Amino acid sequence: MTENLVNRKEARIKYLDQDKISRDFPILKRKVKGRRLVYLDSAATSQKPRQVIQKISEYYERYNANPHRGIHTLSGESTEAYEGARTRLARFLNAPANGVVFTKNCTEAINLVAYSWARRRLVDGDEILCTVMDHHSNIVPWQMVAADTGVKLRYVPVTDEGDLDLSKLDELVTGKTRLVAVTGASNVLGTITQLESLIESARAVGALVLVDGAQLVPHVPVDFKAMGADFLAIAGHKMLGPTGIGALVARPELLEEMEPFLGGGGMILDLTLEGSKWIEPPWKFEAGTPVVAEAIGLRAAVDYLDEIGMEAIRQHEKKLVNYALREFAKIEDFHLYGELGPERHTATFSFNIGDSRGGIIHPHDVGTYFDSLGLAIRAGHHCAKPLMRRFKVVSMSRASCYLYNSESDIDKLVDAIHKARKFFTGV
Amino acid sequence: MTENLVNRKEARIKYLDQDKISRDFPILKRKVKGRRLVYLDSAATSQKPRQVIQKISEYYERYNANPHRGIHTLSGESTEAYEGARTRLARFLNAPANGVVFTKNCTEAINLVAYSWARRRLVDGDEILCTVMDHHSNIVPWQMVAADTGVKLRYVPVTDEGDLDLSKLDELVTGKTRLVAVTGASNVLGTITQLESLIESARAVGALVLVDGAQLVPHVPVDFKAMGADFLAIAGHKMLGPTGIGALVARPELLEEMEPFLGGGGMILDLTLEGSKWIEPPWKFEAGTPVVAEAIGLRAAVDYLDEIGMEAIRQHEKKLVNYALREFAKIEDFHLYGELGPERHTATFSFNIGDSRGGIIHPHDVGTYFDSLGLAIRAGHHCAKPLMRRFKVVSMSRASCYLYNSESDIDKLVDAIHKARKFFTGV
Amino acid sequence: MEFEDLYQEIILDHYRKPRNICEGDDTGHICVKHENPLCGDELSLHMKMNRNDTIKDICYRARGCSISISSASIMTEAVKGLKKNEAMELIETVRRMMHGEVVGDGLGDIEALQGVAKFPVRVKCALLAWMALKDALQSPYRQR
Amino acid sequence: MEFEDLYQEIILDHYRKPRNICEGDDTGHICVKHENPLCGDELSLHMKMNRNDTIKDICYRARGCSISISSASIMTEAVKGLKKNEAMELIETVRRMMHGEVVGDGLGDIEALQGVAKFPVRVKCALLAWMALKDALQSPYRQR
Ligand SMILES: Cc1ncc(COP(=O)(O)O)c(C=O)c1O
Ligand SMILES: Cc1ncc(COP(=O)(O)O)c(C=O)c1O
Repeated sequence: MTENLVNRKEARIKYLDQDKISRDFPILKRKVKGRRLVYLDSAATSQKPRQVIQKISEYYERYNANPHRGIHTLSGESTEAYEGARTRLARFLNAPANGVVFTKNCTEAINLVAYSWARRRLVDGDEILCTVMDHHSNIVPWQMVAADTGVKLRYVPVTDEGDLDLSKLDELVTGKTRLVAVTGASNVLGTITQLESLIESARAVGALVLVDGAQLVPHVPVDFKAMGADFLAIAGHKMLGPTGIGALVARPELLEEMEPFLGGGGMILDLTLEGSKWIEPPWKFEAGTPVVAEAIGLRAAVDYLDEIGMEAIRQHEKKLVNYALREFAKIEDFHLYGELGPERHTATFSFNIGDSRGGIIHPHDVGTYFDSLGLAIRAGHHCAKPLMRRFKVVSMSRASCYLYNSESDIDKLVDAIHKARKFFTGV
Repeated sequence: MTENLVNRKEARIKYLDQDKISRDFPILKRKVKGRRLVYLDSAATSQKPRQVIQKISEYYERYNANPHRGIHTLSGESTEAYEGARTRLARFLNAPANGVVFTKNCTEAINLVAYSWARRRLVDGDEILCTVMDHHSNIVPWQMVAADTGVKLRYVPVTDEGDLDLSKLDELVTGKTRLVAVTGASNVLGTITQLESLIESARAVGALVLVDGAQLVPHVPVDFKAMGADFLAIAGHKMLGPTGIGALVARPELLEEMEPFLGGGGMILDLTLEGSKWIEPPWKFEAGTPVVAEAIGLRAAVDYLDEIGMEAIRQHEKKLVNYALREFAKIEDFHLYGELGPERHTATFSFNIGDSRGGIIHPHDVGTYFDSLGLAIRAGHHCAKPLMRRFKVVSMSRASCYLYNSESDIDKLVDAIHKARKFFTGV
Repeated sequence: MEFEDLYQEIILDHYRKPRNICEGDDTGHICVKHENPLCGDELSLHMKMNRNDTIKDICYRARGCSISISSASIMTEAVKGLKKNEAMELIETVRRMMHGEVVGDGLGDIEALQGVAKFPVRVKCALLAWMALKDALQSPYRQR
Repeated sequence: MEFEDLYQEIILDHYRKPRNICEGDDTGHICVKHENPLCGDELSLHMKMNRNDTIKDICYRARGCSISISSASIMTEAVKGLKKNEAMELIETVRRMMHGEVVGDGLGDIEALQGVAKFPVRVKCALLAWMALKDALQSPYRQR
């Protein structure tokens, strides 16, 4: 109750200017099936403010050029903008700029570690610890490493409440553990994981830690140095940036020791017919023409997020979580997965709607029906099959919010849930 | 002479509408150092017509969404646009759509083959044949494979004229050869390579062929099926498309047999804690959120190229080559590398300017000086160090043209060459 | 993509009151199980054939969306009593209908599946039961 | 980035008529070679020290751009006769100048290098000779 009072107070000071924000996102004016779009699929990819879209056009219209070592004006400008984006992202995350490698998405960032570090360092008998809550992108790369090297994968289980079950962490993190690969926030449950405990355990046995930040960094203020992880993978397109951009953030010493991943132009110090010497990181890991417009777009996204303030965004999402949990609780025969409350929850909600015969309305039906009302949600396994099995379902419906969503969007969601049940079950 | 007459005639029929084209590229209105930009760095990356820039903005403003299996309207539209881009590119290259894998650049496409095919199939004793003319992006991946597997690399030498020296091809392509990795056109010399002979030799010994099409596909009509290669790697950003896009084009049967490269969401048929099953290619190779806006931009680029016609573009470039070679021949103490004439030459020219003391004016000086005149050229080793060594230089100046360049740009180039010499040598 | 084309009243009716759900255990001689791991649809089909190659009995158990369930319900109703070759023809007609190649006229409830063709992601759901039937008909145990 | 700031008359003069190019073969006691594989600049520096730690003779051979060559020419002229610690200080001043941290006033021809600071890609060229000198001064053979 006190907490609620405090929240209310902060509301007046910190809460977002929703009108201004929705004006910034051109797509939110879009009509779908004759209704104003209600976009509840930001966990898949976020929408982009015009500030981001404009910077991309501006790049192509004014100074597009390959940044690598060009000495003409355009190339100088594009190099500056590209490297400026790196520095800016590093500042946003309080990470060293030479620890930021741009990739095409979060998945590539994780695979980079799997190929350049894990495959080169780990041997039969070593262990990697994943979690049952993780996205396929933070499981498959390790399964592939395991298949190639004999490394064993173990998984942190998930509790009924949708939390990582750390009760047996001592048995899971042992002298054999070389890497803990864990998501910072679940793309399904919205759960914000117990990174502190996990990183501490890993440290105690000398294991490295990779945090999948795809769902964390867009929603929660993150300080890479304070966090103490070795690697942080992020998805630029989920934090208002364009498609085609992600990043691996790493301790520079680690990058220094790692072999390159993709080989090619731009990462060569010297090359003879016999072999090559690499330039220093992060460029060692950016072979080929870089994702220039994408990095510039991401920089504009970071500027936008920072102007609003990650704390304010977090506050806003807590408010949405509070409101949604309260409203969901009123719905009968409704299964929400993950119930840790606003402090441990991003504004991402996965659920199933009972069909009043003991079954559920298939999420694909829910998704299509919601679409007819203008609501964009996602339905399926959300690239988290182990988590689906954990909750004994094949799929879930997911509504995921971001800074441009408001309580009235939650109202529309709740209304749609009722309507969907009526439509499909007839009652 | 007859050739020239014919060219003249064709000029009236086929040559490009240069005025319209330059109006289509907003950046060409840009002033650099007070002068209208003359962009001669298209081999590094091409400029983009407004048709491409607009399609990208439109995507973000109207239907941005993660395409993977979404069932809401936006996701449906973005899936359609993304897959439509694949089909369109396939049609442009006369390749099967399920043989087109989108990547972030050409380098990633080549590395995909190095990781998913070469590393899994080749063993100590096998050989890969590269060429001395190739870009680092088509050498380093194979050097890395060689270092890991014991495979031996061999290189086709280059003649003084800048051609691949196929005189000893019998000795280079043997029963041990498993892959021939060769560029379709040199990013330095402009040489269009003898793909037909190379592919024939490779076929004869059962070796696969990877063509690096980064400099071929933007300039020469390419028919993947007729060409007979197994893999074709391309760089979308060098053919009017945005940054952050390339593609691997492959025979689908080959993709079918290959292990995936990047592991993660979007390429999973089923996943348990023990392992995974992959979906079919090309999606098996596109883990994570795809490069959606980039593919859509590339599609607009392909539409643009096709509307003008690749034959007409080729014709235009031949005209530029003819003109440039004639003008270059008049310059004293001027070293042009690669002299095969318009039929075997894209409009890319690498050269050094003598300093009248037996040395050369360093390309970095040339580049900076040209920039002061508004000319954007590239200077350095052009990610082709073996080729630099072959010509006993450390670096070259390179002017590379595309459909938006005209004979008057060549005039400006020639003028700048004279001025640069005067400026640096004082004579 | 018109929502109403997809969820026609007939579809919803079959979904809410599915016909020919298997009861008991050993429900047929031919048994085929199909699944679509992408969306979690799962269907097992049980079928008995007459000596003269007609479908005597057919029932199914399914987990899935309204489209896959109603399609199974509609399918089982439509094919009971058909000869093998008639059923195979019908399967092909439905398949082509789903891909927008033909219009299914005079097919009774099957016509209601027509709207699915406009929703490419849902075509697999609609075809699940029909592909299972195809498998069952081609099964070597068919004559038992 | 102003072109004229980079290519000042003094720079061009040193480039066109470089001073202190080594002649003959064994040209010094201390010999250091530096290169920048990215742009192909290459410089070997030959130096003799007096017993009292002053630079007695210095010359170089170089392949490179106008900036690296003129910088080498300017450097050798400037440091001949300097004590080791004076030379080290000067190197540091030039390094900071190149990074825009100080303005080099009263440094004679060295001032002309100032403009390079605005061309980040060329800073390495300008510093090549100075970094080679630093190495040479710190070389263990210095007292011979
Ligand atoms: C011949 C050649 N191959 C490969 C590449 C690499 O392409 P990308 O920069 O798209 O990776 C380039 C361009 O830089 C090239 O010119
Ligand atoms: C938790 C999590 N990890 C990883 C990913 C993969 O990110 P990307 O699609 O950028 O590769 C996603 C998003 O799809 C995600 O939600």
